[in-house]
Amino acid sequence: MFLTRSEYDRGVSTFSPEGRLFQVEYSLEAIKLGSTAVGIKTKDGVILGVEKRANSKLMESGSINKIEEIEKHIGCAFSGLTADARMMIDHARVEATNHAFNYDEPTSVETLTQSVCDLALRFGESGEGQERVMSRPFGVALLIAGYDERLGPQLYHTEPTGTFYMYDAKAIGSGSEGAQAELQQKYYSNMTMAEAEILLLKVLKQVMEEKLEAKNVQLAKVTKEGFQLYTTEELEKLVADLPADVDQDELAELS
Amino acid sequence: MSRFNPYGDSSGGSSLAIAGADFAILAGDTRHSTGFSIDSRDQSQIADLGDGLFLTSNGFSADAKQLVDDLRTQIKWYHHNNNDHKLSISAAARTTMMLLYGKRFFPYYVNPIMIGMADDGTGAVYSFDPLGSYDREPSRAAGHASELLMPFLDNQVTFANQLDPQTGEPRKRLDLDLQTAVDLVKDAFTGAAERQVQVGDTLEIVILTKDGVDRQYYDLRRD
Amino acid sequence: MSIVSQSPYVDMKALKKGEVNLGTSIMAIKFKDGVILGADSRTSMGAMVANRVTDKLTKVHDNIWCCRSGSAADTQAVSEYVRLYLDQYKINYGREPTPKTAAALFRKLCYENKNVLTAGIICAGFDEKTGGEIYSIPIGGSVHKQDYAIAGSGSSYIYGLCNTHYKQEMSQDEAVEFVKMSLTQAIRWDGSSGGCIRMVILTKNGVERLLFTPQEYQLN
Amino acid sequence: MFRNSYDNDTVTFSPTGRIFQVEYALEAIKQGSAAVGITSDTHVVLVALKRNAEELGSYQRKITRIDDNMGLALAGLAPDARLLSNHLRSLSMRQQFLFDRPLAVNAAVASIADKAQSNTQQYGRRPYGVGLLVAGYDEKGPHLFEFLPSGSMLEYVGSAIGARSQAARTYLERNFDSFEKCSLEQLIIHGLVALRDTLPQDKELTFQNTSIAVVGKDTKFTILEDDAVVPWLDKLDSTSRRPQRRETANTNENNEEGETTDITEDMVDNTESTESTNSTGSVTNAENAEDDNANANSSAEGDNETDPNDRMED
Amino acid sequence: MQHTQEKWGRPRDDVYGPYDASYLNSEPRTQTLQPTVTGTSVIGMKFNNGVVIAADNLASYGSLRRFIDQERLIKVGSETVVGVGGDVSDLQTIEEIMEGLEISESYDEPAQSLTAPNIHSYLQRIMYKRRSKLDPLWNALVIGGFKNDEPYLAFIDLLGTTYTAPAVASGFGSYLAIPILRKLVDREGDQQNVSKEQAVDAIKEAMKVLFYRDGRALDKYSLAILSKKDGKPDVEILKDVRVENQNWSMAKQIKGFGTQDE
Amino acid sequence: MTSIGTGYDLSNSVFSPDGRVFQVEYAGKAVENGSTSIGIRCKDGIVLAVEKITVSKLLKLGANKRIQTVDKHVGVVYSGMNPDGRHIVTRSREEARHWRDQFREQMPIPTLAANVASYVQLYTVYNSVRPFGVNTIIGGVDDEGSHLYMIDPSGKSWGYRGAASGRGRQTVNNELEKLDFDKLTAAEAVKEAARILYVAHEDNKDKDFELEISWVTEANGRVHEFVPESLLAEAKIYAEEQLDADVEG
Repeated sequence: MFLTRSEYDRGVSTFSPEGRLFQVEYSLEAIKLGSTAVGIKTKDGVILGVEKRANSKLMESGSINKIEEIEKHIGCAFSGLTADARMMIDHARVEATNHAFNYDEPTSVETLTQSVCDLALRFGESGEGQERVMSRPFGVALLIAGYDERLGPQLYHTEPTGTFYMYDAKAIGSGSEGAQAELQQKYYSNMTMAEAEILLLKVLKQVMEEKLEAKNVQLAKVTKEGFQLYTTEELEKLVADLPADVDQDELAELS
Repeated sequence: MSRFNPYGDSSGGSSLAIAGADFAILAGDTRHSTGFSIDSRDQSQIADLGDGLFLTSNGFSADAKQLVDDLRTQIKWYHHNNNDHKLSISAAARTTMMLLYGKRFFPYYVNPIMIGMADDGTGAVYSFDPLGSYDREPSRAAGHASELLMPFLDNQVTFANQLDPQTGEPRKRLDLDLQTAVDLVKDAFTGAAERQVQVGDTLEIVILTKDGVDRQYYDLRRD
Repeated sequence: MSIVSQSPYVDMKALKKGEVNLGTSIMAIKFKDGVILGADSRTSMGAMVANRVTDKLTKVHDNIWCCRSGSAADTQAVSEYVRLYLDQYKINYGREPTPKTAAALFRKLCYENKNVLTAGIICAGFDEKTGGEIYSIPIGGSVHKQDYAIAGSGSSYIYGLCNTHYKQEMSQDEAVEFVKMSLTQAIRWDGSSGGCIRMVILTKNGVERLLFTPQEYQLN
Repeated sequence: MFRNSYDNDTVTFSPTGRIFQVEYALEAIKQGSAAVGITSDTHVVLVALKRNAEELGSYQRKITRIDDNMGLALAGLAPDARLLSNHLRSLSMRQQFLFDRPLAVNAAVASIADKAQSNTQQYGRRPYGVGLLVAGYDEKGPHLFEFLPSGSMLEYVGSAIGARSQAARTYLERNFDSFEKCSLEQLIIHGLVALRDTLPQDKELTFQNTSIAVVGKDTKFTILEDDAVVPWLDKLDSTSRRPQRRETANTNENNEEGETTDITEDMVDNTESTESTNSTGSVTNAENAEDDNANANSSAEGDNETDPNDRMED
Repeated sequence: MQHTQEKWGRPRDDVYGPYDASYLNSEPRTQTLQPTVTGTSVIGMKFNNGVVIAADNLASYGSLRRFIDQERLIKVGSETVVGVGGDVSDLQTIEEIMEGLEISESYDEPAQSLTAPNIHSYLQRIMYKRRSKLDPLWNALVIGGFKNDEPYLAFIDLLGTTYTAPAVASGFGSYLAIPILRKLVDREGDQQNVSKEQAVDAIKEAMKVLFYRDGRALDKYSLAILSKKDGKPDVEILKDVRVENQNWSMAKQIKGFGTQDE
Repeated sequence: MTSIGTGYDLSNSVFSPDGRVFQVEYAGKAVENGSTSIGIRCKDGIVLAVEKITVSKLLKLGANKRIQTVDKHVGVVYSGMNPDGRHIVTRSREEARHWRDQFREQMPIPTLAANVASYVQLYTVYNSVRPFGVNTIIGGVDDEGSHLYMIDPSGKSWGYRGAASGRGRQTVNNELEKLDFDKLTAAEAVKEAARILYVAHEDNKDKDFELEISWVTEANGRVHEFVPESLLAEAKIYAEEQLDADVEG
């Protein structure tokens, strides 16, 4: 028999005596099984990076996609149940294009993030007047990076609970604990994009089991010019130029 | 059995808008009439939508009211969903178009004109047809006296098809100064009230500049 | 024109034209002990008399009756529905419906279906509390509570007559005489009214029917 | 195996007539950070404590505007609150649209309370996991309602929900007599003091974690966050301090050490009733009444088991 | 058991196809497509301390004066009167809607006040909604009451068109009564100089002219006088008011149609 | 209760072997601890009253009304789970409104009570819902006179001269039985209701409470409304005097 926390964890909408919804909390665990994704915000833009884990040598690593464009100025990285992420990204794309259609302006990043989160608790028959969209919570977390006129570059983290936070730098997925500690230590607010690229790769490198290579990471940035995935060439160059062991002093020197 | 006609001829008189380099003007008379009956002499037709946006919609006045109220609701939702950010005039114009086109097969029988200050600080006038086709224009008139007002604006604001007597070249549109524009509006309505029975009583002018909103009132013919 | 057109469906418009109409004189009055409903007995199809001994006085509940004018089919259907609803009312709620209840139901049916119905109804009933009530529900579906009501094509000719001669608190004999006199004049001047005069008297003693053939009422 | 439990759904009464799932949902409120509301005879103030997940992350919003005359603070599941807020927003617009008047506060709360009730009576539904303090102003004056997932709605002069809110309630109960005649400024300070009482010892109110909202006579519902909160925290600081707290407070990035002291001393002395001055507890009166100590105790030590109030919560 | 008898013994669906009832529903269900029993004009004007509204008691059936005791002024809440012209069956529907409104307003404790602008707004939404369903309530409405202690007077027609003015009238009244009323109150603000007595006299005069010239009018009417006494609304509805002081003296001078002198 | 814990009490639509529907009985428990409410049908109308325990002194005085209006002529008070009570009031209002739409008249109160009772009963026969945790007292005056009904969680509805529900029902019933309903006027009934609630409150003396009283009488035009402030104040004084007299006696 499986170990369960209590008898309150089977129904998706059953409260435990402490007032918790275990099914939602378990979905947070699903994310911790996912590959690591990191986002860093600078004053010029946001960088997203993910580790690509190929489970088999026969898999084409180029087909693994864990960063997606939502619209011109918004992209996102995700960790957890990848298939769930598709549903959320589809929803986000629809919301983003709808906003552009309805208001003749790009959607703000926060508005878009909120609309993604509105999907989150639409499982079970949770309440009157709510259409049930699915039967269990999403098992995926997103890092949404975007740029808009109002607030400039922004980075958001969404959880299956339907809450979201704005971040300067955030790591999710299996290596998130170590990565976040590293970010906390190394992040500073006036970082340049180049510095952020190095920090991000370094953080990934630390938490990845495999050796960091251009083919097992994916990077993207969102700047005033919009969302852009790094090409293989760019990645190769970045990885090659990555100092073997960058410590804090060196990082500071680079700036 | 005659079919019920859902449209009526109750309407405000006329309205007119002029966009300047750093201002926008929207003007309308306060006469509300049905056919040849004057219903009210004091019915303002300029709606303050908030966010520095003003709208008139000549045509069937019950539809006009509904359009304004729908817009207000839309703007509130926009604020709720966008962290209370101000709705820009271009976004408001698109919203208006959506509302109008959304009733493509049972249209609001109105010709709306909206003014506001554009993001780049210039005055903006957007005009719409009943189905939602819209454009940003230097000036526009609508309502009972639009046929009287529009040629006047073409002549005085846009200098349409005029040649410069000196050079023989087409006359360039000059950026009007605010006072000239206000004077033009007053002259335009004085003329309209002279020839169009549905126009008269009081002229209401809303002037938008970067400093805010100014409302002015002038008497028109009341017969 | 045939009433069945080419289309597989019944042509409602053609049917409506051939409709049997109660070009009619009907009335109801309040008197001291209750109410009296009265009607002529002619049913027409255009100029032709389709039925010369019609009964236009219809029971919808024990002590609530109505007079029907307009389309025979429409008014029969409407009064049958009201009868059904009043039966249900009594069974479901364990109480006797009042004439007001009946009028409300007539009103609801006539109002909500006004563009397909041609029905002018007078609803009258006896009620211990009020001593009897009369409601007129003309085409369109408004309700008008009255001391006496007249309706149908023949009624136009007797507005003045009734207005002049109606008194409140008449005895039964006076009241019967009033109804008979009024309907006689309506039948006299309206080509769409004719035949016998029927009456129903509703009092605390129950229902009493009267019938006057032309020989019995005609005074010339 | 047969499990003898009455607490798995909302359609089963326990033998004592209780519905456990609903009671558990009430617990969800306590998982959220605290929010406090207070009314005077002209205004309502909401103050709330925002949480962030980590240092590099932002703080979660706690206060939502419904319309110009109404807003709410939440504790518990934020998505549920969002659903209810959007319902209230459309209700408010509908009232404006149909009747050309603002929505009455009690009607608004009754509407969401009825929604909540229906979630407690049908199988497959989950009670809302959120408590709300709804603040509004209408024709009948200012109102503060507490909404609970059970469908309960009660109007208060002062109330607090969320984690360790008992401490705030204790403060409110001590001082509620004076609220009615308070100026808006005093009302906000009272709110902040009550909110501060819910904090564990190592925490302090900062401009980042504190939200303030006001609504009332001639005052549209307004939310103050971040920089706009700073002056209020300054005032709070000069009005009353938590003695034990000086050192820790200083480590905070918040610059409470401003030009604080004079302004509000005046305010307190002149306008507040003596009673409330006592209990808002000025540190400068070192030999102050027992009231003060009791107050400080109930609040300051909340993060461990020593706080009796916390366990007494309904 | 199939309780619906219509379903019994029908041609088999598998042979003849399902019954097509579309011809029954080919047009939207509507109520008043043309009015039958109707009321004529409603008129109203403001004075310095309130509003006067009048409507006669006639419900016409074409040119027939079918019912001569039809009340057409409805008091709604404690300080508003709605006057209704047009179809009487729809008038009764509006009456019911207003009663329903009063009841639902009493649900809340304490109840919000229900003022003329609130009722005006609500009725306008109803009228516009019905016209948009191509199923109008065939009426013209005059709403009188107060807004923040100031007199309030508004008009709505069957299309949802609405306006406020110091003098309003529907139907024949807009031609015959408005000129009389505008002598006192032409534009907003003029009511400041008009007393209650002047207003009542003007309305009575207008009702007289309407009786002279409107073939669907009656010489018996209801008159609502709404005023504020010490800040409290006072609503007085006078019933069975008669048209008085009619002038027919010129009839004596008229002989023949022009050439005749005896 | 022999069958408690054997599983027959976990579902709404299940009889226990000894023929009981436990879920309905449990719902009754929610009522027993509810605030005490009273209904009195007297000579010329009905009076409803409720004892509102002040659970917190932060509650706004005079707000949080517990007696509600259903239609002009009908009021309702309930004991037990208040949100459930509001649900029943909403349903009652729908019934009354529907009746008006249908018959253009006020709903007769016996019919209203019967229909609401049927609705309550429906919530005892499906396992997808639970019974209502309230006792509802419906009172009003219609064309046939004054009426007072009480509906329990099972959907049972009987007419009463005096009805009591909630925590203090035993005491209240004892006191009600002493009244002569045929002679009692509504104004007197208001005072008696206050007195009885004061008596019932004696068992619960440590807590403060607020008194709420409403009526429908022939004299006030058959409108359900709260009694005038002055009468309420008078009733409270009367109640206190009587209580003191009892103590002394």
